[in-house]
Amino acid sequence: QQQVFRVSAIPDEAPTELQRKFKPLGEYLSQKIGMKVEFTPVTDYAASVEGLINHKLDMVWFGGFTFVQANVRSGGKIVPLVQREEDEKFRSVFITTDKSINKLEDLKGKNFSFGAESSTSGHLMPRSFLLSAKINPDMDMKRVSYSGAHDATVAAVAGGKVDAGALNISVWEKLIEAGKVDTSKVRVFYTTPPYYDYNWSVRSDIDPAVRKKLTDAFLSLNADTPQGKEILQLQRATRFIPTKPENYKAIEAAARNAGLLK
Amino acid sequence: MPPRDPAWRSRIVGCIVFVLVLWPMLVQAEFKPWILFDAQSLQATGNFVASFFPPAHSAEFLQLVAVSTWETVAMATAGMALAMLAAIPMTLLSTELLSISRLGSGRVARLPAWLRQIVRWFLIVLRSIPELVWALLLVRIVGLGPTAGVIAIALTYCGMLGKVYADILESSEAAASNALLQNGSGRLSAFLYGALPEASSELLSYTVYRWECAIRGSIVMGFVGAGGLGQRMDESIKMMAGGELSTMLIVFILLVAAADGVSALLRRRLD
Amino acid sequence: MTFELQEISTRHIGAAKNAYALHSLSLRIAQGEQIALIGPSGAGKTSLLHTLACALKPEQGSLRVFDENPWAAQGSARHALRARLFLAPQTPPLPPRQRVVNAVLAGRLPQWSIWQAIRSLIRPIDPAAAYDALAHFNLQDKLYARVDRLSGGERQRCGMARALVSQAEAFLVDEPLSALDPTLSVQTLNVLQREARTRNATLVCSLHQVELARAHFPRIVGLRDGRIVFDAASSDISDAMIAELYRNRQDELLPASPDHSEIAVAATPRC
Amino acid sequence: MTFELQEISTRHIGAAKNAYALHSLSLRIAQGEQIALIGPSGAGKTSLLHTLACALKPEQGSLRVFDENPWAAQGSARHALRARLFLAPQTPPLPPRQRVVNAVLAGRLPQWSIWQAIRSLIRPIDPAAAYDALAHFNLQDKLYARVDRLSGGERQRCGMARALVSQAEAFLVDEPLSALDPTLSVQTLNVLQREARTRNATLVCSLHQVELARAHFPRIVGLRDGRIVFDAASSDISDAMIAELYRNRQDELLPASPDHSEIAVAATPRC
Amino acid sequence: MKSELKAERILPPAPRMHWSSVLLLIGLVALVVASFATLPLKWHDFFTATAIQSTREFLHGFMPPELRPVFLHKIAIATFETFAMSAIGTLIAAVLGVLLGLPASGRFGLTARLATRGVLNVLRSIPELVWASVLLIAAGLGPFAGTLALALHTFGVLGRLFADAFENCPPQAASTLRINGAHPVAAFFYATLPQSSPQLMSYTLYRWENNIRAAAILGVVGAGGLGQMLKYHLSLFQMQQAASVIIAMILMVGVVDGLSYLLRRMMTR
Ligand SMILES: Nc1ncnc2c1ncn2[C@@H]1O[C@H](COP(=O)(O)OP(=O)(O)OP(=O)(O)O)[C@@H](O)[C@H]1O
Ligand SMILES: Nc1ncnc2c1ncn2[C@@H]1O[C@H](COP(=O)(O)OP(=O)(O)OP(=O)(O)O)[C@@H](O)[C@H]1O
Ligand SMILES: [Mg+2]
Ligand SMILES: [Mg+2]
Repeated sequence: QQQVFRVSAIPDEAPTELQRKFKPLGEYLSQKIGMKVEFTPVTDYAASVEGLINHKLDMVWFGGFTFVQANVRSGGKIVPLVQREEDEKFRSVFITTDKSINKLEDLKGKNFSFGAESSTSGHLMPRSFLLSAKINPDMDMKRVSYSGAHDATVAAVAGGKVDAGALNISVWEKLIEAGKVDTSKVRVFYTTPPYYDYNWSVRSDIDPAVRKKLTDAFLSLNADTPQGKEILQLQRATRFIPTKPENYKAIEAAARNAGLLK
Repeated sequence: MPPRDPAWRSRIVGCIVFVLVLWPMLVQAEFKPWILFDAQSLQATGNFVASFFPPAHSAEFLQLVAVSTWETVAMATAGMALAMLAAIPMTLLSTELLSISRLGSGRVARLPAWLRQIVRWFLIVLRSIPELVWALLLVRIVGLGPTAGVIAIALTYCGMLGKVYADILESSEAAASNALLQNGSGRLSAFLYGALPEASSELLSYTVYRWECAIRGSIVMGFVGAGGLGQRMDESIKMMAGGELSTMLIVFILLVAAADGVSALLRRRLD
Repeated sequence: MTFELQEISTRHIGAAKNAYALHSLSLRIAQGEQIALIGPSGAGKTSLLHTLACALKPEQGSLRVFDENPWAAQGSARHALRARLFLAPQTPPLPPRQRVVNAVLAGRLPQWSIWQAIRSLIRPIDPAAAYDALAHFNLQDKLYARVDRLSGGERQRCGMARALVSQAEAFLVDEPLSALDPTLSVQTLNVLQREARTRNATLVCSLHQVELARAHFPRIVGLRDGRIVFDAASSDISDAMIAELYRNRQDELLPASPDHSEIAVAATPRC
Repeated sequence: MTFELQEISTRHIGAAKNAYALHSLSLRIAQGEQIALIGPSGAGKTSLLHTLACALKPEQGSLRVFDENPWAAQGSARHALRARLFLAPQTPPLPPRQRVVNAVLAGRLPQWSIWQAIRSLIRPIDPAAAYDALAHFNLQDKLYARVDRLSGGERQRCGMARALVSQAEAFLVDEPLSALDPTLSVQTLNVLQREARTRNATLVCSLHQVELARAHFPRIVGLRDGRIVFDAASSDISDAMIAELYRNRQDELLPASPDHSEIAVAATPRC
Repeated sequence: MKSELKAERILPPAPRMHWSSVLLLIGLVALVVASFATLPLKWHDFFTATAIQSTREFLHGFMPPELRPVFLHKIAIATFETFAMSAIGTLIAAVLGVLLGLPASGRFGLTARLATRGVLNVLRSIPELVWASVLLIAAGLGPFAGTLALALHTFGVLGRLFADAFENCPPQAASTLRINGAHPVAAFFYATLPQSSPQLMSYTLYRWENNIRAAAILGVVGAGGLGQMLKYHLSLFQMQQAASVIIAMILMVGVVDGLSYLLRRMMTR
């Protein structure tokens, strides 16, 4: 019987930040499942996917797209456990400093930045909505770059290195709250329709008792206890709700459609 | 009268070819140095660089940096030790300087030439497979953490050390090792008694430099969650946290200066 | 027969297509013979010694060393043959920073296993042998000195000491006296000749000191422009033959300038 | 006075505390004088020439070169002084792969500006001068050959050609004849002496060929163990003085073995 | 006679190693031991059957490489971009490196040596990525920023390697020229440079190889090329496309390696 429960997360934010966010949650989970919980931050999405599939990690905080990738790559052996209430209706925002950009069509011939290649809210969904607006980023834009993280996309747009960028709405809101972006200069010109995003996933061959304990632990978090409040606040969640693989079918379709999944 | 310089024409032709090859590359790389000096970009750069000051120095952060620094140094040292262990035999296999069949005719016999070629390509593959690929493979095998980091360094650096060691030996003065080989000593002995004393200081400089590279180039460690300064640095860049960045740069500069000092010290010991 | 050369032509690797250093040269040297090789600068003495040492592959002709054809043999057999020869190059090829004791004991390398070679680097295996060999040349005080801190003559004697330490059956020595004073020259020649005699080893020695060659060696081979001019017992060699051997090339052509011919006339060997 | 040495003691940098290469040595050399420096191996000939060339700083005593004290002068003044001297080292330290023309023209470097120096690397500035200098030594065919493809004597002559090309007022030549055959030795000495005479340059030449020294140089300095044994006109030098100068050190001590003493007895200079 | 000689022979004592050398060696060994000891390394995972199985699976994913003409065309463009960026960056760095390597090897005195070494240390202490993010602001998005980032970091690296190569070069040839009054720079061009040029060349070509790989990291600055393609396809687990990119990179490095081999052969033979 293993003694350590290994957890990681996709690096859509700075890994230190992720580690800080995870600390109280890790202590809470450890208490609930009776195992030592260890968090390893990585700087590459693919590494977290490979780790979970190959039994080197036990639970990972995936984005919608990375979950689909893991699920496909493992032959359906990855199951999503829970997600935040917000993740049911997640959105991305397109931001710019350029006065002449007001709708997606204006992006033709511009420099554009996505987040990381494997990000749902930073790449897959924005790309998917661009494609439905008849813009193929690879052909119609002057230059497409991948900043690697949502914060970095904002920095790139604010610094004028790119004309526009797309990112996760929750990071955008966090940055505004923290006053880290100058809203008079950087503005949102398009917000996508909602889609399913982040979840906590495990392998399906995990001990069912542990899986049950984990789900219960997440679901029983609430903002009334001080511990629950702290955790939920850090996770930027109102509460956790159960989720199922079917929720991500739409993302899978979008990925296949955009050619990001074979 | 002195005859005409036989090398002159080939030099002129060489220059012309060089310019002709360079031109399209300059175009492709959008080489326009003057854009560096327009006022707006200068100011923007100034702002970013200004954000480096003051360096972050909260106790918590400094502690984090200290821990990461040791992690990095330890991983780099361990990785380098393994890399050297593997690289030295490959160097000995792949240097033509130590070839016995070359003596006399200047041409290496077929079989050793093939072996040498295989080793060279093996080293090329080792060092040109990108870190990310090693990371993905190692995560599968050993999972996230320092083991993967150490192995990743060992593998890529083995490829680099093997090649550069061979190059250094190959371009050093060959008289000493040649004389030994010509008198019938084995390749290893000729290496120890002829080539090594000839090239030792150069080999040493390069090894220390590589060690310092291992400390700095820790991208791969970030990929495999091995931590260390490189990963911290990566994070700070993404966050545009100039202060943190400058603290870590200072640590790098100090480490690099220390490595330089050690290199000079060791070379002086050789003398 | 230690060496048997028939119509040997040798060309250096970097040299032009038809720039042969030796032209169809034939020579037979019996075991235990002592031969001096004389001839003007650029005559091919070094090239001949290298050919004998299997360090330069002849382009044409047949070479037999110890009654074997080294270039028809397997590489390893050829190398085993080399261990029975000892070539002392013109400029002693000693790596800087090496200590004299190691430089001398390197003569033993063909006999040592690799472990012995490594051990001897850490702690010389047989310093007494090196000491004795150096003592023959009055150099015993420099046993632990560094090679690059020796004077020119000391370095040359260090190279000779290596020859003594080796267990070769034929010594091929290239201008062993060039940096030595007259007394040491005689002493060095004596030591070499006695050593060769005790071992019944062959000694081929290129020299510029014609008088020494005539006094010490029973047989003398005169080389010029890659061809043998004479090969005779030293008693049969007349001063005219020597003068002819060293005759300035300028004499053959039209004098390039009055200066030159004047020098050429003055240039009779006086030593 | 070109050189004025008073009680000079010189020690090499790496040498032991009290291992002086020159012991309180005094010597005066007038402009235009031609002096041969003889003495056994390790006597300090090279050290003395290096001291004269301001390449080795004396530990004690006073040195004056061209009536200036180089070691009291500013670094740049000393360097200007060096440009008036030309030191040709014992083994010509020519970088391999350099072409003869560049190696020879390097004698002009003190006179050239840096740009001329670089330009000449691309296309030799004055190949005619190099050609003429080489022609004095019968080496003109090798003008564009690579230095490492020369024979030992050719390389030495290349070093001498550099001396001719330089514009020095004093030549300090260290064993210029060691790799040359008798004819070339005489020719080389003649060329050097004539050149020195035409320029009224001082010539100090260390030699092992005592007879040549006595025949060609009006003044001879005998050196032994870092001390001047004699400094006299060559007509005043007797064979006994020479024998004493080169007397084997073994004779002074108890003979280490019967062998050695036997050699020492046989070791009378014959050349 | 032989035994008599042996009896009288008094060997000089072998010189001892200086205590500081011993200390230095002990320190180095201690560092290596401490590194292995403090890291939680798990070696046993390597020697399990699953490790082999897993590796085989992983490699199998790369087969067969994507070879559609459209994709190959994309790779060709990316290859040229990487090639151009790395070549120009390395060329600039090599030229500057020789210029600064001169004072850094102590040819203009100790002060100049320390000062230039300091500058080179700082230049190379700063990784390409940090240079890229600074230059991104100055030079804007595009391969130019990447090229400059490579050039600046490589400048530091080559400057230091060159300086060390000059220092390690046998000094006699250069010192002879300087003794004869040549300017240090002239002596450098006529003695040190021809001696160390094969070494310089192989360092330069080797850094070029390195920069071909380093250009991979610079995808962030829009300096795309093969690196960005590789990251893209690996992130999306499109292993067959990634395989083609990797092969292109290996071939490129192989070509540079071969070039360095040929050039050195030309120079040393
Ligand atoms: N770089 C050095 N470091 C230490 N000692 C040295 C160095 N060079 C020479 N010596 C020592 O100084 C003494 C004089 O050496 P020097 O080279 O002047 O002799 P030399 O007369 O030129 O001899 P040779 O005829 O053999 O060239 C010798 O005992 C030698 O071992
Ligand atoms: N590595 C080489 N590459 C090309 N040519 C060479 C090489 N070495 C020597 N030669 C040429 O071959 C000829 C014979 O050279 P070798 O060294 O045998 O002469 P040598 O008799 O030893 O002369 P020395 O008395 O000057 O040492 C010379 O013309 C020389 O220029
Ligand atoms: Mg020779
Ligand atoms: Mg000397």
